[in-house]
Amino acid sequence: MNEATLERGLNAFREQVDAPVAAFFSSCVSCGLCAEACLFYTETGDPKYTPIRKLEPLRRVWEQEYTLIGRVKKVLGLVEPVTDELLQEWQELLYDSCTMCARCSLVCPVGNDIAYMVRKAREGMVASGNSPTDVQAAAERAVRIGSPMGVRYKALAAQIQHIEADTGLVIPVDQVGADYMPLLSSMEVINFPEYIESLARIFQHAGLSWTLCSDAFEATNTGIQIGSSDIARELVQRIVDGAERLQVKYVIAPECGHAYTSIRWDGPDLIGRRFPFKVLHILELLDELRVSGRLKTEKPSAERITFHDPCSIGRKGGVIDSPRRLLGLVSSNFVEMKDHGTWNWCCGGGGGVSANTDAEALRTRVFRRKKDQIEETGASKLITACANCRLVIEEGLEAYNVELPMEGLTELVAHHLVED
Amino acid sequence: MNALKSIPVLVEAPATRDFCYQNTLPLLHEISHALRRLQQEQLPTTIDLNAIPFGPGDEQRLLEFLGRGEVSAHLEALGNSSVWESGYPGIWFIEHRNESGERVAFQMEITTLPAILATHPDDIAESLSSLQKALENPSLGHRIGD
Amino acid sequence: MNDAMDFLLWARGTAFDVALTIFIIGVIIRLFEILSLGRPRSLAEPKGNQLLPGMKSVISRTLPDNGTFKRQPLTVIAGYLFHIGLLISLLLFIPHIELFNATVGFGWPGLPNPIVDAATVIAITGLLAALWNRLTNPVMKLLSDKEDYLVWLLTFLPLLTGYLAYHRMIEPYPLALGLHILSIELLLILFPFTKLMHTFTLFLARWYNGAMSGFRGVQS
Amino acid sequence: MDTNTKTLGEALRRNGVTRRGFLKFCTATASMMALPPSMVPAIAAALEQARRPSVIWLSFQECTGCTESLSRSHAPSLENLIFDHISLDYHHTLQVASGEAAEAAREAAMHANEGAYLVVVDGSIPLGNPGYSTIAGFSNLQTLEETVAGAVAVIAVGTCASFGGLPKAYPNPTGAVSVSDIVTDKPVINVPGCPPIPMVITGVLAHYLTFGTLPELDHYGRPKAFYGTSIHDRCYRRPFYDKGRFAHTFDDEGARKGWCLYKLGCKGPMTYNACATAKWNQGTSWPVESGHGCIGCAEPDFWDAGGFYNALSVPTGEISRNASYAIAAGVGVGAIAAGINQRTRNKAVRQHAEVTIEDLEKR
Repeated sequence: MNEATLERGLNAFREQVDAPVAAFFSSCVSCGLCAEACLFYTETGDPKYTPIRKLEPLRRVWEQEYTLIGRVKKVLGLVEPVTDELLQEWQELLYDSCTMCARCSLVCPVGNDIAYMVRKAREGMVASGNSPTDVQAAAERAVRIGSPMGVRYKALAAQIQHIEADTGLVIPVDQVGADYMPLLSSMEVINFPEYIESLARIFQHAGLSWTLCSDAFEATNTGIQIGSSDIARELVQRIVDGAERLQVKYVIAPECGHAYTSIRWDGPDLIGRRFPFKVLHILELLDELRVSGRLKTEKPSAERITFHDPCSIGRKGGVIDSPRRLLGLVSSNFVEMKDHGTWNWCCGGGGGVSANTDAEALRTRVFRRKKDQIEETGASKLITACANCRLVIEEGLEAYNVELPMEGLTELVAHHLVED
Repeated sequence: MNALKSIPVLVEAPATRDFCYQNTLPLLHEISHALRRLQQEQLPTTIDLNAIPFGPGDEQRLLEFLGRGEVSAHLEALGNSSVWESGYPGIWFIEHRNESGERVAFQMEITTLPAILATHPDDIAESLSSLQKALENPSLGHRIGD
Repeated sequence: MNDAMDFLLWARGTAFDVALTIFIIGVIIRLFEILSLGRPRSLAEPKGNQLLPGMKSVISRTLPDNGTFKRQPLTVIAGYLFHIGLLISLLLFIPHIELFNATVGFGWPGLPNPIVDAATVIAITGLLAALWNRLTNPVMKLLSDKEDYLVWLLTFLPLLTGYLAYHRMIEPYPLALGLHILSIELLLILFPFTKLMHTFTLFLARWYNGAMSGFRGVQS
Repeated sequence: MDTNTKTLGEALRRNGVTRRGFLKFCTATASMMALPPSMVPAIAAALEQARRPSVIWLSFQECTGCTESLSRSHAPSLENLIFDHISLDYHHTLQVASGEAAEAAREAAMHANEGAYLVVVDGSIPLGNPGYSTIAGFSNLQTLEETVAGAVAVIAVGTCASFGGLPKAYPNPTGAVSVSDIVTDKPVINVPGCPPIPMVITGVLAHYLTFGTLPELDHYGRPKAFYGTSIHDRCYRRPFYDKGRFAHTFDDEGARKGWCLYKLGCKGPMTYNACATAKWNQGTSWPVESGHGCIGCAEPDFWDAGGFYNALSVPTGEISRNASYAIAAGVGVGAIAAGINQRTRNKAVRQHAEVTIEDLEKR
């Protein structure tokens, strides 16, 4: 059996350095502007949270292993090595205080994609045994049980039964040859079953053939969050196997940020081949249905609502216009937050932070920015498209004693459907 | 070799009165400041024109610009010298030449009367005594210093 | 008696040759080091093009976003003052253009000296402001290591000596000019091995960032 | 010897010079010394009391161009008045005496004016082999050291005497050095130029004659009155430089219009001399006005300063050739560096041990 060691960590760092990483580190002039884009700095004022600084271990490996001058300096003893102590100290910076929201990647004047490098740095942290124990446990549950929250298919089946009984909708499972295979996040199974109901309602309304997959319903990927491609690959493989078994044309990512990243962008690279199916986010699918006229909705409501862009879907996933067009379909009083779309501020719980109890106090502290942003809009309801954002925001608002109902965009659309 | 011939060995003064690139314009401004000083504080100014980096034609343009006024004086001492007031009263030119006609100094004085024209008090005293001697003995002639 | 002239001749001759050679070899090594590491092609289905957004980012990152500007106006303004002043005085001063002409075989029109002089003052002011910022801004203070200060000095010296030489504030002039040239040679020699490399690599960095975003259909 | 005790004022009056004539003389002297007109009264007062000094002129490794320059002012002039008033006791180009008589005149002057005479030197002094240049059987070094011993000051006229000049140019076969390399215990005034402007030579003598002191000198021992400003700063073409208007060849439009000659190698910006105002040939013109850039002849090592026609900012080496070698070398070494990097990473990829949930936690 393997063991997490410093040497394995260093080797992982070495593996992760590619041309963009080398170009990024070569270009940084320590201007510190990335700090101004980072929730964890702006809300605490502590310079240790400056994004580029979180990459010091990776930077050292790059400098010492991949530059001539670094190698010379290393021989002369002029550089500081990457040690166990350094990695232990940096665990907080790379996990507790970074949601990989990539806002810093957007402001860097020299163009450094810092979030890209944080994701890579986490590979080395995992391999050297410096990842948060809570996230480790979630990964263990994901691999052993099938879901980071320990949800088995039995639980989902029970929810399906409930919904079918309550609403008379049909939720197909394991139907070979269906067109669409939606994925869920365990949070939706446990906390927000209305999402499943909404899915059923929309698919029925649009007259599409769809199916859930009993051994590949979980969309979340703890491997991506903790930063291990090996674990991420195993989890993606399950979905690909399930989709191929059911021969679906489309796999639909749920309202979950990193799930979209893992299946849409990282998936093919993780398993080393292209998918025989297409991957769409549920909002992309809904927008396509809207365009093709298959969504018939009632008159837009006048309730003042605002929308929180999940980082992985918006800034990092390019799903920015679809939700707005859908919001226009159902609301005549939609207000944007001051910084929205590409420039949205993270809820503070992405990138595994919400699963990490070490980060809880800090996460609540930095949530203030999101809270202020929401309050500024004066909206009476907050819409989002990520179950994780939704949970984090609900907890955050509660901590700040703000009462504000929330809803997923898919549910909102489902509620506005009219049957003729 | 045609190209070589076309190189002007001496850059000819442009025919225009364009002061823009040369040192004449700033000099004229300096002169006008000096004139104001003379008017308001009775302070004369002397400018050594040899120390001004004139380009080709600059001096000519300056002289043409200022013109000649109503006073000219001729001086014979260690060669000829000319003193004249420009067209702008109070601006004087003093040009000293040596015995062989080479210019040894060229100055501009912004003053009521150039110092060199005024008679020195010692010369007046000597003049008086010489005149008296001459009156006593008219055959002695009239020149000082002889 | 002739030390200053000997020094200038050395700076313009041997020292310049050595510095330029180290600079060129060093920069090429650095670029090879970076590019040799490659970037795996993604197997995911692209949502957008890479080339155009990449190019766009190369240009658009020159402008700060509104939020950053409001939060750190000094960093942004000092950066602009310095970079614009430097580019003008480096690339549009006639003696410099003549040097490029002799090195690369072509030149371009320059600017009148008073403008270049003003640009130099702006660049120097920008650099001093940047240093003050680096010493007082808590984020920059924490981020900065010896190299950051070295790079600052290496950039500051040519501007300062150039200014002093142009205004004859060091005597004799050959010493002033020699010091100016020597300070540039120092800069050239250390350029490939310090953050000064960002002059070249930022184009790579911006392109990668823009291209990776463009691939996912996001504007960067 | 009578003239030695007479002041200039007395001498002038004896020659029938009037007060206006004297004032004119003082004005011309101020102009020649590049002093402001406000100095004229002080000059007049000083000249009244000035006494005639003895001057010994030594010529070493030189081309006689400096003497030629000085004697260009051949017509009776104010310069002549000054030379009338100094006692040029030894100058082997100009003096009538020759051979032993000439050397005797030098020794007599040195003896009679011990501690008070001026030594003017043109030419450099060879140290490589004393035989390269001798006068009356003595090496230049011997003559110089012996003559300077009793002098009050030395005026090094011309670039050879001031800085070594052409003889010292690479590879300096005679081991030529400047006067100030040898004379370190006496004031040395350098009047460089190849040749120096005649007015500058006489201006320095006039200063010593007038005030009995040495003029204020710059870093290179040159009188600041003449060498205080660069050719560039006093050049009438300077506005073209500032506006970026240049001649690119000697026969283009810019050359015809009299634009700046910087790009044709003008050394004006680094050359300190009075050419732009004193001009040459009785104020007729000067090199830049005639269409040729300054070659920097009043500066040390001007022969070796990178070519007369190369712009000042251009390095002296063969940059393009060196750059192409450097590029070739860079590609070579860069390829090796790239290979090392790829090997390092490939090795890391090969050594990758799969991360499983069993080994997430460090044990």
